[in-house]
Amino acid sequence: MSVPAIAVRNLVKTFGETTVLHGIDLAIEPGQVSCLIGPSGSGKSTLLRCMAFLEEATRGTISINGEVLGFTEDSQGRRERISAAANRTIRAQIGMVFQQFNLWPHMTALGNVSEALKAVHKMSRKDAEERAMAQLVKVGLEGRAGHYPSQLSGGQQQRVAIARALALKPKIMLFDEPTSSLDPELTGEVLNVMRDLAAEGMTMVVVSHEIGFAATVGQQIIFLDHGKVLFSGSPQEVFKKPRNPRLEQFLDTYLDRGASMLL
Amino acid sequence: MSVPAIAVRNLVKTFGETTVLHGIDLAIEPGQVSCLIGPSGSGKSTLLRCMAFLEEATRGTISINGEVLGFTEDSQGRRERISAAANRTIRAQIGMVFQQFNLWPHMTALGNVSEALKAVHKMSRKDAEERAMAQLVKVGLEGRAGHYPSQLSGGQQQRVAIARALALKPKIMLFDEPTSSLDPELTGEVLNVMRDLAAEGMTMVVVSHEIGFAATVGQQIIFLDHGKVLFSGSPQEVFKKPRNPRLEQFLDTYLDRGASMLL
Amino acid sequence: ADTLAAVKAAGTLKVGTETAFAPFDFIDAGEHVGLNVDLFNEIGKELGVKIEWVTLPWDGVFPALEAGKFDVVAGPATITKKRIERYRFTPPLAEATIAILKKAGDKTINKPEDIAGKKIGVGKATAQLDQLKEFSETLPTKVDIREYPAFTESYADLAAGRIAGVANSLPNIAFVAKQREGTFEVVLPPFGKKSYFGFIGLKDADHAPLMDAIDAAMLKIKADGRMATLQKKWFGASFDTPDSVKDPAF
Amino acid sequence: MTFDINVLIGQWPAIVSGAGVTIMIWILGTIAAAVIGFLMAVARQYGGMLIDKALGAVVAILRGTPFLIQIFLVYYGGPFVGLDLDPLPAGLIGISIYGAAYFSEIFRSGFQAVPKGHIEAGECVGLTQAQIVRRILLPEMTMLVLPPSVNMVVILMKETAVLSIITVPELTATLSAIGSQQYAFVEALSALALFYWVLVELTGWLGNLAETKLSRFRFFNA
Amino acid sequence: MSTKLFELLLQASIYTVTISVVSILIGFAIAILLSGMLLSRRSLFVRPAQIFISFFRGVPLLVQLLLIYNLLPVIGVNVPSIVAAIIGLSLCTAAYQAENLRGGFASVPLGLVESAEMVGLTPRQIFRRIKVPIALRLTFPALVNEAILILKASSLVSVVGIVELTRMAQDLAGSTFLPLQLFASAGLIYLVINWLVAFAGSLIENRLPGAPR
Ligand SMILES: Nc1ncnc2c1ncn2[C@@H]1O[C@H](COP(=O)(O)OP(=O)(O)OP(=O)(O)O)[C@@H](O)[C@H]1O
Ligand SMILES: Nc1ncnc2c1ncn2[C@@H]1O[C@H](COP(=O)(O)OP(=O)(O)OP(=O)(O)O)[C@@H](O)[C@H]1O
Ligand SMILES: [Mg+2]
Ligand SMILES: [Mg+2]
Repeated sequence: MSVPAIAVRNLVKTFGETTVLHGIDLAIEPGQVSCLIGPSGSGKSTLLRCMAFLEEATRGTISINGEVLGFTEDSQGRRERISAAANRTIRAQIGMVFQQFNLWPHMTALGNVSEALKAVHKMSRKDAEERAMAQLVKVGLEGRAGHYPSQLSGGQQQRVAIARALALKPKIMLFDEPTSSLDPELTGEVLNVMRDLAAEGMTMVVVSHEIGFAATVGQQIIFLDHGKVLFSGSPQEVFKKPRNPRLEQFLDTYLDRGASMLL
Repeated sequence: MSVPAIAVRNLVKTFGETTVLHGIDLAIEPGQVSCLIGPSGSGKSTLLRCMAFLEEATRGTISINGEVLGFTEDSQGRRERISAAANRTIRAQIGMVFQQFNLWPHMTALGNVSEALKAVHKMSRKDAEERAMAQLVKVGLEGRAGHYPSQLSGGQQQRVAIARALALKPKIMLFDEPTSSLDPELTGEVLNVMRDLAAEGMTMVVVSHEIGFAATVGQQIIFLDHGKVLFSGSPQEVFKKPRNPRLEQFLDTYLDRGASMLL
Repeated sequence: ADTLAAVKAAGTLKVGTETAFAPFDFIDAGEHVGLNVDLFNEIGKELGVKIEWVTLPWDGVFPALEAGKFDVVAGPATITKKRIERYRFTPPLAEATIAILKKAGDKTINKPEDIAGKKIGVGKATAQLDQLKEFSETLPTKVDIREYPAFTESYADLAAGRIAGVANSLPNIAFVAKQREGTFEVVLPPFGKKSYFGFIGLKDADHAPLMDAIDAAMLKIKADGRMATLQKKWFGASFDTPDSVKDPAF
Repeated sequence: MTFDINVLIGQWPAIVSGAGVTIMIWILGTIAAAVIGFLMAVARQYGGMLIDKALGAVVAILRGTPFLIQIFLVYYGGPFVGLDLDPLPAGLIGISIYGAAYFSEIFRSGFQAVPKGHIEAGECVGLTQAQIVRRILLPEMTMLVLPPSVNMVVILMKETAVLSIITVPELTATLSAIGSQQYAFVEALSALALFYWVLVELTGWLGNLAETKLSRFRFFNA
Repeated sequence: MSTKLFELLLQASIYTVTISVVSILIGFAIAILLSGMLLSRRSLFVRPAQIFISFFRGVPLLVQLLLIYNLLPVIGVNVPSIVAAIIGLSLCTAAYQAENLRGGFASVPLGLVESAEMVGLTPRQIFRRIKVPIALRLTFPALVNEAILILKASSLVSVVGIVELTRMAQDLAGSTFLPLQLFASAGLIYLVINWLVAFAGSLIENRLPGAPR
C-alpha cells in the first residue's frame, strides 16, 4: 500500500478535564473521498482540526504524506514541537473549508482568494489575481469576483472559500460541514463543486450530515461516536447492512425522515 | 365552506424597487397543516411575516378568522390602517415561531413563556408561571424551566419558543423554518412537538425545507416561486405526480439526495 | 440691594477663599485655620455677624464672587494697579514684598543679588512675578525665571533640584521654611519695592456700604493692636502697613 | 457680572501660541498613544501569560488613577529617581502612555471581536502571525474600534489641560493666567469652553465621516 | 507623612465616592431617556437630545460646573455646592452614557423585538421589559468604564467648593509642602476605589443572565 495522505496514529485530545478523542487510528488514502459521520459532539470537528493542526493533539501524531505535522512522538511518548516554518510548509499541502465559510469581510471574493498568493507565495498582484480568477471560474463565480462577502449568497460564499483553499493547489482538502449552514438549493451548488473535485481525484476528508452525498460520493465512511472510531468502511457496508446497533440507531433518524419522501 | 383561518387576498409586497410578492391569493383552512415550500428568495418568509403583520403589505389584505389585520382596502384600492390596539387583539390569535428562536436572553425558559401572560393577560405571577409550566411540560421541558436560553441546546430553545407561543392559546401557529438551524438529532425533537400539535388539530402554516415532514404531516402544500403561488394541493398531488416542471426541478434536488440513502 | 443690610439681616458674612495659601488659609489637622480665620473672626465681632466660609480653588473664587455666592474674598491678593481697576481692596493686612526661598545649605545664594543668572521659580500671573522681573532688570545677568501654575509646584521643583530658588511673598515662604526645616531656607532680606496684601470685594454700589464697614472694622482692629498680635502669631513678626493703598507700586 | 472680551483680544499672541501647544500635544500624543496601545494589545494577545498579566497590571494602574496625579508624581518625583524631563517631553510622554492604556483595551476588545475562524482561515492558507495581524485583524476590527477611539481622542484632548500643572504652556494654562492677571476669569473660561467645544465637534464630525466611509465593510455573516 | 494626613485623605474620598455614585445613577436614568429620544424617529425628540450631548460632551466639565454653580443663581436658583456638583457630573456622564446606550439599543436583535410583538406586548412594555435589560447587558462593560472615568473626573467638583480627594491632597500640600507623598497616597486611594469598582463590575457582569451570543 502507498503512503497514506493522512496517517493518524493513536490520537488523543483532551480539553481540560474532558477527553474528546480517545486514541484515534486512521489512514486516509490519497485520491479518495472519506466522509466523517457521527452524532453531535462525537469529536468530528476536533479530529479534522487536529489534522490541520488548528488544534494541538494531547498525544499521538498526524502525518501528511509521510511527514509529521505539529509534534513528533517517540516510543516513550516524549513529544517535540516542530518549527513553525516547517509546519507551515507541511500545512501548505492541506486546504481547509469551514462550516462558517470564514471569508474575510473586508476583502472582495477576488481579494480573499488572491491574498495568500500575494502574501505567502510572493506572487505579483497581477499574477495572483489571474490565478485567483481562474479558481473563481472553476467554482462558477467569475461574475462575482468584485463582490464583498456580505454581497454574496451563502452558497456563493462557500464556493469562494473553496476557491481560496484550492488556489494554493493543496494535495488534500478538509471540509467541516461545508453545507450545513446553507439552504437546499445553495447546498446543491456546493456539493456539485465538491463532486467535481472528487472526480478529479482530489484527496478529501468531509465531515458532513449530507448522508446522500456521503453515500454517493464517499469512498470511505468513518463513523465516530464518543471520540472513538466505531466503524469504518465502504458506503455499501455502512448503509446496506449496518451491524453496529449505535450506527443503526444514528442512521434511523435520517431514514425516518427520508423514507417518507418516496411515499 | 367555513371561514378560512387565514385569507390572503391579492397580496403585493415591494421593498423599494423590487416586488417580492406578486398578488398572492390563499385560503388556509382551520385545523389543517399547510406547508409553504419553494426555493430560496421566493418570498416564503415575507409571506409568513405579512400574515403576522410583522411586515406591512403594499397592497391586498390579510384576514384572520374573517377579521382584517393591518390594513383594510376598498374596491378602489384605498387602504386604511387599523388601530394598533385592534391589531393586537386580532394578532393575539396567532402564534409565531422563528427560525432563530428569538428567545429573550435575560429570562429563563419559564420567564420567556410566562412574560406575556403577566404583561398582556395581566395574570398573577403564580397563575402565569403555572400555565407556563404546563406548557413546558407539554414540550417535554419541565426539567429545564429555570435555565437561561444560553444554557439550552438548539432543539430545547426552539421548543421553549413553541411553548411561549402556545401559552397564549393561539388559534393559528406560524412556523418559519423552525428546524433549519438545528442539527439532525435536534430537528427530530422539534418535529415531534409539531407532529403532536398537528394531531390535536391546531391550524398551522409551516415554511419548511423538511420535505419529509411536509409529506407526512402537511395537508396542504403551497409551492412559491418568484413571489407567486405556482402550485397548491395535497401532498399526494405534489410529491407523486408533480406536473409543474419548475416544481419537479425543485423537488429533484431533494430526491436526488434522499434516494441514494435507500440504495 | 444694599449688601450690608442683607448681611446684617442674615447675621452671617459669607467669605470665599482658597485653603491652599498658608499661613493665611490652610488645613491643619483637618481644620481650616490661618491668619484670615482669626482676622475675620475679629471683623465679624465688629460688624456683629457670624462668619461663614466658602472654600474653593482659586479658579472658582472670582466667578463665584461675581455670582454672589459670597460677599467678600479673603485670599488675600497682592494689591496691584490692574487689580484695583476691577476690584475693591480692603486696607492691607500684611506686606507682600518678595524674598527668595532656597534649598537648605545652598552656599551659592546668600543675598538676593546672588540669584543673578540662576533659575528661579515663581507663580504664573502673580504680582510676585512682576516684582521678580523688575528686580532681575537691575542685576548684571538676568534671572532665568520659571513660571508655575501655583507655588506648590514651584516648591516641588525646588525640592527636586530643577530650580535654585522660589521668589514669593515673605510671609508665605517664611511659613514654608518653618514647615520643612532642613529642606528649605529663606534668603533675607526681602527686596524690591514694597507691596501689600489686601482682601477683595466688588466695586459696585450695592457692595459699597459693606466694604466701607469692613474697611472701618479692619482699621479699628489695626489701631487697637489686635492686628499686630495676629501677625506675630502667624508670621512671627508684625508689619508696618499703610491704612490704604491708592497707588500700588506694580 | 462684567464681561469684557477686549481683555482677551489684547493678548492674542499668547492665546494663539497656547492653542498651538494644546493642538500639538493632543495630535502627537494621540497618535503615539494609539500606536503604543496597539503594540501593547498585540503583546498581550501573543506574548504569553506573564506579559499579559504584567501589562494588565500596568493598564489597571494607569486607568485607575487620575492623570493629574500621575503626571505630578512623574514630573516632580522623577528627579529623585534620576528621571529628569523637561515639561514638554514629559507632558507628551505622559499623555501618550496614559492614552496607550485606554487604547490597548480598545484594541484588545477589537481583537477579541474578530471571529476566531477568520484567523484560522489565515493560518490555513499559510499567513504568518504578523501577516494575520496586519492583513486580517487590523482592517477587520476598524469599524468596531472606531467609535470608542473617537471618544478616547476627545478625552485625551481634555486631559491636555492637566499639563498646566507641570508648566506646559498650553491653552488652559495661558488663558487661566490671563484670567488671573487681569482678574477676567469669566472671559477666559468662556474662550476655553468655546475652543474645546469646536475641537470636540470637529473630532466627532471626522469620526462620523470615517465611519460612513468604512461602513461598506460592515458585515453580518449569518 | 503622618497617618493623620492619610485619614484626612480617606475622609475626603467619601465625597469622591458618594458624589460619583449618585451622579452615575442619576446620569444613567437621564441617559436612558436621552437614548430613547435619540432612537425615536421624530426630530422633535432627536434634535434636543443631540444638542444636549454635543454640549455636555464638548464643553470641559470644569466650565459646566462653574456655569451651574454661578449662572443658576443669576436666574434665581441658588444651588448648594453639593447639588451643583451632582447636577454637573450627572449631566456630563448622561451624555456619554447615552451614546453608549444608543449603541446597545441598536444592537438588540430585531428578532427579539418581533417575538415580543408577536406575543402582544405593547411598545412601552417591549422597551421596558425587553430592550432595556438587553441593551444594559450589552453595554455593561462600557458603563463600568464610565463609572471609573467619572470617579476620576469628580476631582473637578472642587471648583464649586467641595473638598474631595484630589483637592484635599492639594490643600494639605499647601500647608505641609509634602506634595509627592500626598499625591502618591491619593493615587493609591483612587486605585483601590477603582479596582473595587472594576471588581464589583465583573462580579455583576458574570451574574447577569443571558449575554446574547
Ligand atoms: N475548546 C473546547 N473546550 C472544551 N470542550 C470542547 C472544546 N471544543 C470542543 N469541545 C468538546 O468536544 C466534544 C467534541 O466536539 P466536536 O466539535 O469535535 O464535535 P462534532 O462531532 O464536530 O459535533 P457537531 O456535529 O455538533 O459539530 C464536544 O463534547 C465539545 O463540547
Ligand atoms: N428588507 C428587505 N429589503 C429588500 N429586499 C428584501 C428584504 N427582505 C427580503 N427581501 C428580498 O425579498 C425576496 C424574498 O425574501 P424571503 O426572505 O421572503 O425569501 P424566502 O423564500 O424566505 O427565502 P429563504 O428560503 O432563503 O428563507 C428575496 O429576494 C430577498 O432578497
Ligand atoms: Mg462539528
Ligand atoms: Mg426565509
